[in-house]
Amino acid sequence: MAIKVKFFASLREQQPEGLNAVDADGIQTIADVWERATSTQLMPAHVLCSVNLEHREPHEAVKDGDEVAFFPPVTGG
Amino acid sequence: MAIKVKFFASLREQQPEGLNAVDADGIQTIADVWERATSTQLMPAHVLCSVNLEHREPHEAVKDGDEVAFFPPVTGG
Amino acid sequence: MAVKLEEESFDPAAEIARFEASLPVGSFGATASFVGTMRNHNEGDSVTAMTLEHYPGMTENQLEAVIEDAKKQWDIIDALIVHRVGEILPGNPIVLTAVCSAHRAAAFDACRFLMEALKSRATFWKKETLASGEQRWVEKNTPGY
Amino acid sequence: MAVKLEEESFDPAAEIARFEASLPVGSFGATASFVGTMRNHNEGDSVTAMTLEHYPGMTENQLEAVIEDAKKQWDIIDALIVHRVGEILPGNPIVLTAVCSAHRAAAFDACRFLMEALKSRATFWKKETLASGEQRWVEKNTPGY
Repeated sequence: MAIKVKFFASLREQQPEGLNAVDADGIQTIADVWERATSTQLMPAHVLCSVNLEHREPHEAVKDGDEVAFFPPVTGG
Repeated sequence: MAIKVKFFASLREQQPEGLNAVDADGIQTIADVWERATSTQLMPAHVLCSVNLEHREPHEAVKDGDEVAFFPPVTGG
Repeated sequence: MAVKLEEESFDPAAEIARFEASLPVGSFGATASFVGTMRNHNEGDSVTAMTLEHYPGMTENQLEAVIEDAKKQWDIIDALIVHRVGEILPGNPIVLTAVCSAHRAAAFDACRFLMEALKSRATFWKKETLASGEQRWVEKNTPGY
Repeated sequence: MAVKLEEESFDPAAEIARFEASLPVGSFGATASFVGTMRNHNEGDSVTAMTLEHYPGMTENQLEAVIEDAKKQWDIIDALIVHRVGEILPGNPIVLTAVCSAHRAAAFDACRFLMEALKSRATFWKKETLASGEQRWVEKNTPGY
């Protein structure tokens, strides 16, 4: 009963190393995953997120086994 | 007292070979050069022209020693 | 259609040549391409190196989706995206987009679309190393239009 | 700035590489390029060869003027135009335009401008040889936008 969690770029550097999953109990949305993973209340507006490699919004649902990622605005190319 | 004349592409093929100048006497405009060089009255609307390597309009003036060229719409690139 | 993430420096000219060689001779009349190259300065600072981070799996999916979108919008024959990941130096290519089509309008439009779409959607992040030794994340892209 | 008329087939990739190598490493972030290639068909007919006629002297002047115009309109570092003349075959490159700039918008805009400007202003004329042996002058260009 776990949800995989990834952070990228500046967000990755701000998280403790080794965190790669959170307990799925009581988790309903991406924002809930953020709260549990970071121990902060609110997901900042500039943070982008994905579920299972697809862009998603923070209010969207997640379920056991999903891979949720958080990252800053992309700057490739 | 001569004006050099060049034809390009399909217009070149329609002219007698070896014509490369006309007498400048009485010539005032590019259209006059066309008339003398081709022995036809009117310069067709689709024919483009230049004087000394610069695009010009048929009514523009030419003088002794100029190089006048006639050509169809360009199709390079 | 091809999407490539390269961990080592790549040769855009050779990539374009390979891409064109994969299409029948005489089938295309237009090839538009764009190469983004690392500069040695940014926002007034001297930059000595850069690291390109990406999200393996998601990034490739997004680049493929970008090409699919281009194919829906324009009459193109094929498209290529190559993007570096990892450590790069000034003068190194970062990204290549290339499009072959019968006529030039579609190639120009689609090639530019690929760049804008990947810059806004594809999960890459740049971290610059300045001449002072300081490292900083690039926070936003320059406008594309 | 460089303008080249080539009587023999040229290698666009090598031309772009030479062009970029003429600029300081790390000075440019964007290279947009376009290559027009001879197709083996046009307006429903099979085409086996093409002759590119030009107006020596005038054509070079026009291509240089086109680059000057681009430099006035966009913040670009340098531009290159290479154009074939004479006999060419399907698959051969006809024209190359390339632009280097700091950021991509100027490179994209100026590269496309070079193509449209040369197609409307530069004195080149194409004559096609069809599979039937018939020869015909190409009468107009395809639209660029």
